[in-house]
Amino acid sequence: MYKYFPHTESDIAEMLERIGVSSLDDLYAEIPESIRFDKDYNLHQSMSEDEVRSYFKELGNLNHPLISFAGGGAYDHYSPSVIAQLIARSEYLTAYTPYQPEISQGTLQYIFEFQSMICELTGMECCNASMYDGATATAEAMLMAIAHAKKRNKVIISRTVSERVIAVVETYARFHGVVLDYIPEKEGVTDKAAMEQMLAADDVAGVIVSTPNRYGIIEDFTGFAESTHAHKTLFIVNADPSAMAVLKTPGEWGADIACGDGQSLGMPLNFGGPYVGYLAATRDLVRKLPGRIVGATKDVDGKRAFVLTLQAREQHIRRQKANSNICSNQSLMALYVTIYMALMGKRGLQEVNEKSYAGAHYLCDKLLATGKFSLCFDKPFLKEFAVRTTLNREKLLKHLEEKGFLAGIPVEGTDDALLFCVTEKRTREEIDNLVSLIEQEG
Amino acid sequence: MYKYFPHTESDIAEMLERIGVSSLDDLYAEIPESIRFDKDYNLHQSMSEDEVRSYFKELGNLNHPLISFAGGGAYDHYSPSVIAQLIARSEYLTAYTPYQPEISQGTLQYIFEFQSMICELTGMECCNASMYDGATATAEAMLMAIAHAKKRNKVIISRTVSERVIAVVETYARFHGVVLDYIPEKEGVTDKAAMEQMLAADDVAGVIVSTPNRYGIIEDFTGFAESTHAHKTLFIVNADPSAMAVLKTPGEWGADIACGDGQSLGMPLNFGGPYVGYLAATRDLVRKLPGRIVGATKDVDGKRAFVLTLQAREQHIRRQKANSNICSNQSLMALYVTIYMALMGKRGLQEVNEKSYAGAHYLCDKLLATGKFSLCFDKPFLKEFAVRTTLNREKLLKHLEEKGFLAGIPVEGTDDALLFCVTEKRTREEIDNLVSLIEQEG
Amino acid sequence: YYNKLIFEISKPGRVGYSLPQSDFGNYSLADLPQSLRRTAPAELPEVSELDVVRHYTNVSNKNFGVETGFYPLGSCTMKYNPKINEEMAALPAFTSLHPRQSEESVQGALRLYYELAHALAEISGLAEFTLNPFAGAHGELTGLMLMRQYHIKRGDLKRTKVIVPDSAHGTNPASAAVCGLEIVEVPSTPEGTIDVAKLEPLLDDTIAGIMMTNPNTLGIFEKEIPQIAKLVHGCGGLLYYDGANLNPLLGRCRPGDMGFDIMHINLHKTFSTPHGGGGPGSGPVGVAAALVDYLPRPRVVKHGDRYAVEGSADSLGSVSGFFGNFGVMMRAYAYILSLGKENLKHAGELATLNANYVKESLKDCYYLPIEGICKHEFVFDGLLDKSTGVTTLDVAKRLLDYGYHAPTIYFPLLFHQSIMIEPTETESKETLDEFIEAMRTVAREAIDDPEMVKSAPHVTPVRRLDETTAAKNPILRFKDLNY
Amino acid sequence: YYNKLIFEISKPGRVGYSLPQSDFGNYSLADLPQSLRRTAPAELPEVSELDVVRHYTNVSNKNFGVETGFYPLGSCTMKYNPKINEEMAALPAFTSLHPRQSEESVQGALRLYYELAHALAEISGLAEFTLNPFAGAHGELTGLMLMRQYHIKRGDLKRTKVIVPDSAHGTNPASAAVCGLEIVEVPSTPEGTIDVAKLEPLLDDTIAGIMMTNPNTLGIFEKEIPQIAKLVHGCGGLLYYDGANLNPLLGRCRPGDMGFDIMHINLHKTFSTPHGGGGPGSGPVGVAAALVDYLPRPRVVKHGDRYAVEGSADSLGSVSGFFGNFGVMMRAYAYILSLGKENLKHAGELATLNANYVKESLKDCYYLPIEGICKHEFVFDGLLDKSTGVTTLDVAKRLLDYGYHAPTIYFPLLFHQSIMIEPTETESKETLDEFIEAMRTVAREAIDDPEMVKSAPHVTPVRRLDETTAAKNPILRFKDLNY
Repeated sequence: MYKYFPHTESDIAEMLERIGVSSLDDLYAEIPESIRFDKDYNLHQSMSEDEVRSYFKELGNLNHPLISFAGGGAYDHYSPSVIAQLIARSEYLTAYTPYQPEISQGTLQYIFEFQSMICELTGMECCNASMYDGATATAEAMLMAIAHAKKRNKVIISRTVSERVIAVVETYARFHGVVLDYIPEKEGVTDKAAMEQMLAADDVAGVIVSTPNRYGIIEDFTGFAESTHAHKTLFIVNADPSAMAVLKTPGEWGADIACGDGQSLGMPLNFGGPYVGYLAATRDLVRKLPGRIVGATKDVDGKRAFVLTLQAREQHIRRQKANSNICSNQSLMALYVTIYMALMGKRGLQEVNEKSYAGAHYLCDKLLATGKFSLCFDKPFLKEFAVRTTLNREKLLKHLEEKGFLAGIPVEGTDDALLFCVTEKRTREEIDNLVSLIEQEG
Repeated sequence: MYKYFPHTESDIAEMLERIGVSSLDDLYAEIPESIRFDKDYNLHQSMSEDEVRSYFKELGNLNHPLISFAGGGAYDHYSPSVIAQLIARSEYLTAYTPYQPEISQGTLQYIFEFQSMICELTGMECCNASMYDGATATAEAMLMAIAHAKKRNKVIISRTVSERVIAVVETYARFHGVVLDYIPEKEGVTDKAAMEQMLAADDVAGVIVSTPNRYGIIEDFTGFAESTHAHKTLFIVNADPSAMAVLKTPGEWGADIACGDGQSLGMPLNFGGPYVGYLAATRDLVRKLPGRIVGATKDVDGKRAFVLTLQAREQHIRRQKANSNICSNQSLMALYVTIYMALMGKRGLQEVNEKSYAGAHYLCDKLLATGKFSLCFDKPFLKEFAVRTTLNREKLLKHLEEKGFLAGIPVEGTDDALLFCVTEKRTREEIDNLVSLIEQEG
Repeated sequence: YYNKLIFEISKPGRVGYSLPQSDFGNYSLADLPQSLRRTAPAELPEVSELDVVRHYTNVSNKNFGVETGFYPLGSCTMKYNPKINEEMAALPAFTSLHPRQSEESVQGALRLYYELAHALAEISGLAEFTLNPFAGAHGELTGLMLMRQYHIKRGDLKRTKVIVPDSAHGTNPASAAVCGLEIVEVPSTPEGTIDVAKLEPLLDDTIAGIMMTNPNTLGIFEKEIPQIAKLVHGCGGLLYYDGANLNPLLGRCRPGDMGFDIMHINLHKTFSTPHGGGGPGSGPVGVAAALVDYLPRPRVVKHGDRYAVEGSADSLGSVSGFFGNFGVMMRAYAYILSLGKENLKHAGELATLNANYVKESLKDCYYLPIEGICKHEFVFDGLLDKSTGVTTLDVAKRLLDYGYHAPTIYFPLLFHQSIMIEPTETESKETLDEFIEAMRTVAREAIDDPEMVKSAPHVTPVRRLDETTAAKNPILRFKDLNY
Repeated sequence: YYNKLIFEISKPGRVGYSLPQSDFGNYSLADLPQSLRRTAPAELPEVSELDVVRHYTNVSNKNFGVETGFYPLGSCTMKYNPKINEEMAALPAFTSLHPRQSEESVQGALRLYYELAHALAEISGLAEFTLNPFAGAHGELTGLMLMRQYHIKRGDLKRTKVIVPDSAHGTNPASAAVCGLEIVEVPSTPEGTIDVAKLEPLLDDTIAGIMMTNPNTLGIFEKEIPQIAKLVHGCGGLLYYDGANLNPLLGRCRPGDMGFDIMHINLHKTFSTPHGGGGPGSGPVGVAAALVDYLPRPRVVKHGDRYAVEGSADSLGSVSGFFGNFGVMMRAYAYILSLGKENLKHAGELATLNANYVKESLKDCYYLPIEGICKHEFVFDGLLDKSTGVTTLDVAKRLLDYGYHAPTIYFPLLFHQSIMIEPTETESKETLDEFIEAMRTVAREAIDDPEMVKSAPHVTPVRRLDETTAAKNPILRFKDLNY
């Protein structure tokens, strides 16, 4: 028998006997013959562990890991060694959703800590147990606004939100019957006047903006909360949680909902996933939050303990009346970022941003100094910035890739702009090497 | 403060106050000034985690992992993925020696299992908790023989034992005042007649042989036990534990002591260590075994439990009267091979040997077929065999290394012989590639 | 019993990280306008590395995982999560890839995605898969979007209803609602399967399709499926297969062959990736040939021997920021390669064997409402002896004392005291026998000492919780805890 | 409480491995002569992979590690074992190297060995190190061999005695004996340090040298060390430094500067590599310039920018099959690089701070036989109140109930009720305060309820064991267990 199946031949015989059938085939007797699959799958035969290793190594050799100067929703921040080793503990890794709280306090406690830390970073009052990613979290924020507004089915989103996020929000909007409109951008940021005009009809359930935005610009949302709230519209801010250690938070901007992707909290790039979305809100929206939420309580002996709470909101209770269908989320990744936030702590996350800021501005100045680049917009940025180049962008990217660099990502909708990102992991030597390779170009 | 030190400035101040001194320097006031070290170490300054990673990567890039056709005490067997992940559990990894059995049943139990499995493999009746490696285990077996004999201080060792093992045994013998003599080899195996002659004087405490021996030959020890025991001499067999799943065991050969290296039980090559030695014996020698031994017992509630036992033998009790100074051993590596033996089990370890045997004989025949190799000795072998080559050995090795192969190791004392090893990890494709590279050579 | 929060071991000045010295000169965050910066620092913990390691080690010990013990949680397929999968998923040649690198530089990752998608297609009897959805429910949503997109692209705009059996998982109706579909429930027969006679009248040109699991949530194979497929297709609807229960059919029966047009698979169930305390999962969605063009963006395709990222014009759009939970896919593919075609089949039949063995061994103590051969799971409706006052909840809690995770309880909703048991194929007969014995013991205890059972668990890290107060006055973050 | 042995979950026919199909034709082990093959298979367990994983997970839970809680085990330096060290030691670019590959192909590994050896030399104030010894005791043995080799090579053959203080670790005399040296004990003064007056008369031309720890096993710095060095060197002997207690001196005082000629270091103490339940450790040995040629083979040397493996003609020989516990060296080097010169110093002084803090906080409850500033550790001689009948063993066992590992007990042998406490620098003041509180509670319990303390532990996985029967009738393998 195979190593994952503990059944010996005598086990099978004894078990069949108790069941009262004479073969494993008998267990499938009720399946109509017309739909039985009686062939072998057209798949490879069983590989031993070493063969699996060889095969993955072969596939891995077809990839080219690059020194990353790219962001756009996936940031190459430092990942402390501790985290991967702790989340590999099988008590975390192989547990199910904590539906039996008496033997799931481990999961429940870290989710409570996750919620607490995300609230700290975003300045919000409550938060759920995690979402799939930043894009779907933003789509769920939109659905929250719709559910909250009851009679409105329009949401407006700034064009300066990442195109990856917009793409997902659009999909959800279309199938859910939400009218999605776009607030135009003006000099790289959300056009506030245009937004106010769109709000005037009093039919908008929510406004979605982001910071830093798709160009890396730190937007100034002064007055946004006042304008939206004046029209009973929810103000939703998609925010990079890492940057929130130093930037004005959604809470401080007066947001009703904050959402975004936790990948920037030290998670490996991992070709795009698993990452972790977060969704946080003001206290009065807590019953509109989708997904799991953990609350503190006591057991019958008076011991402090944690439990899934407000479950009346959820799909397994409300079924089609639930605001969301979310069930599995990204729990283990929530643990990942929780441990990251604990390790980096109050000071470390600030330092990450300080170093990223310094590196990004250093690179930016060096690029401008080559004479081959100009800033797309002269606006404040943190670790990401968009520049136009006089060089052939695609040729440049390909050339630098061959030298081992991922030199930013093309800004969608342009043929000469690149979005660069510098995290605290990039050394001066790496930046200088990149720039001198660029200087040698064309 | 640094991440490994939890002391805040206020902590330090409060602690100094309780101690009644005013500075950390005061804690060193008694050290004479003449021997104080008041400079900085001439070492690198603190590296962050990512810098440590980069540095190790840089060092790693200076190594060239090769497809191994080498043995000689370090075998490239299959390492199941499960093991590394289980032994990383901090309850095992970061525990001390199980001196507090009430909270160390984990360590104690696996050592009991290790002892049991090694006894099974070697056919011996008792075994200790592990030794450093196979070479020091053999040296300790020699010391056991000396301690057992009381009035004899001579041990004889076959020239067919691995030169690496002999080198260590020689060192221990010289400093312990043991007279070490060599049984000559004859056609690749221990010269039994010569041994019997050496035993005749009744002054030999122990005889040391090995199987498979330094040429990979499976020696036939028929009559050895009878000869040694007739002279009240202990019969010591250094045996590859992996091979003992299929070969006649030290127990079956009538050995008093079995010893060897557990590396062949699926441990990574790891540039030579950590590996794990084992030392097993007949029941009547148990009180002569060095190092830790675990026994079964019960707690006050009658629960089965395990405990370090027969401690009266050990250095911390007997001090200079102990037979050995061993204290730390290779406990975690004993766990490694215990899990390996559990996973591979009765059938798997046989299969490992069957596949290794087939691969080794396939390679051997192909090498002979090139016309450039001849067997050093026409004797039965398992996974390792020695051949003479008409090619320039050093040039051949270097050339194959450049192609990614470790094509055996030179047999010491020859200028044309190579010891090849094939484990179950080597595929037919790898062997065929190796042979065709050799065919292209000179 | 360790019961501190990470915030409670924090102290100003401690650090748990090290970052490189930077040497970029005089750039300083302080140059950012004050109006764009947060006013007070986030009150994250300040702890040393050992503090963190010990804390999350001790916290982990309050959890129960598959490697701790038997996890017979119905409908969750808590099978063994092989270690080699974890080893493969940690390979730096994959984990260090940025999702926006050029296709050229990620050929290995794209090939893995492509090959896994095609292996799933072979296993399901469908034409093609997207691996982008993040979880089962997300797969359902994506699948229903595909269903709607299909009708929309054909101009068939009236089809806004989806039929769901009354025994369905809660996510089914919820997903339908999020997708803008109206739910029509079809009742079950006393045998627990869809009542075909009651289905027929529901079928008209407003029906987008039907969502089903097969075997259903009672573990019963819906053997009328060929007829159901004919009826639904006949009215112009599509059939959606909820793959949560795919495990027992491996090698025996394929959803595509049954007539399903769309399905999702939970990689974290059938394909052995760990549940992680509630994710990350992965919910690939497969479709019949007619729906391939509607699959979400990005799609991974193969041209000659090169892999590329595309998205068709008819695509329903994006449902994920990048390629989904790629790390989970790596694990699932390692599993499929490990088992190979021959062992995949064994997984299904042994899961079925285990479930039937437990069922037959306990039906004299627990009430089995639906007799006959089940597939991967089955449902008891509470204790056979209804006189004790001991509920399904009590039984579940008492099992915790015996070192087991509880079965799924109070689902499906068809019965009042549902106990849903799914042992999976990775459990041995000895483990099942011990569990059977524990279940029998609890049944006896329910008679002999009902109060003890009703106050269980007794030896777990915490005992029964006050869930009412938790919901009435929610305390959802550290800051809101009052002492 | 899980209490099965792996053999007890074995069943014929189960497997926990997978091996590739081989395709080498007709080669068969059966071709080996029957006389060379074992007659019956080894009765190893037959278990599935999940069986193994669950078993060793459950078994691990009966253990206590540094990541479980505070481990104030005197003379063992149970500091935090950083995770980055584990990550580095697992790098395939090192773990896949065969120890007999060409020098050319292992330059990175040799460089690491060389650089670590030189960092240790800098930290110790000695000329050069071998990293080959596998553990502390093995380092001692190697060091004493060096001592003897030195005298032998000078033709000074009478020197067969080594002086050891009465407070020394048991390994010191045992190592000396294995090395063929006779032990001469030198007594301690009432202050716990070597009695120099009593040392002098022992020194003659039969003395090979002296073995010392400094600070000694009482945690006291031997401040007469310059004079001792002068005396021993004066008589032609060498000074051996047992590095078990090096931790508190980091950055403050170097053995070489004190006059020591030879020393070993326990990488698994001062340099943070994990103890692994009793190994693998690593016991590098350093020597002054005059002894460099005697270092064991193989030696790693540097020529220009290439690293080579050599062994001098005067070498004492080999003490290991290959290069020692290389994987442990990788961890230790990662630690040294992480701390850097600045933090190494902090480690020492904070370890000293922690020890003195605990000592001063408890000396009103426990009897402190030697007052004054200690270094990394200190020794109590039992409870202050001797009237209760509660012994050091009882105190130790009671501490287990409070979630602590016990201190080292009944060592050093100078006192009857030794309790030896070494907190290490990685523990926080809060942890120490809680431990102090627990120690004080036990002292109170010894008065209030001595029977309870004497029957402790009460809440551990097992309680006190019958060690007498275990030793009288040793059961050392599964086969010998009778039921």
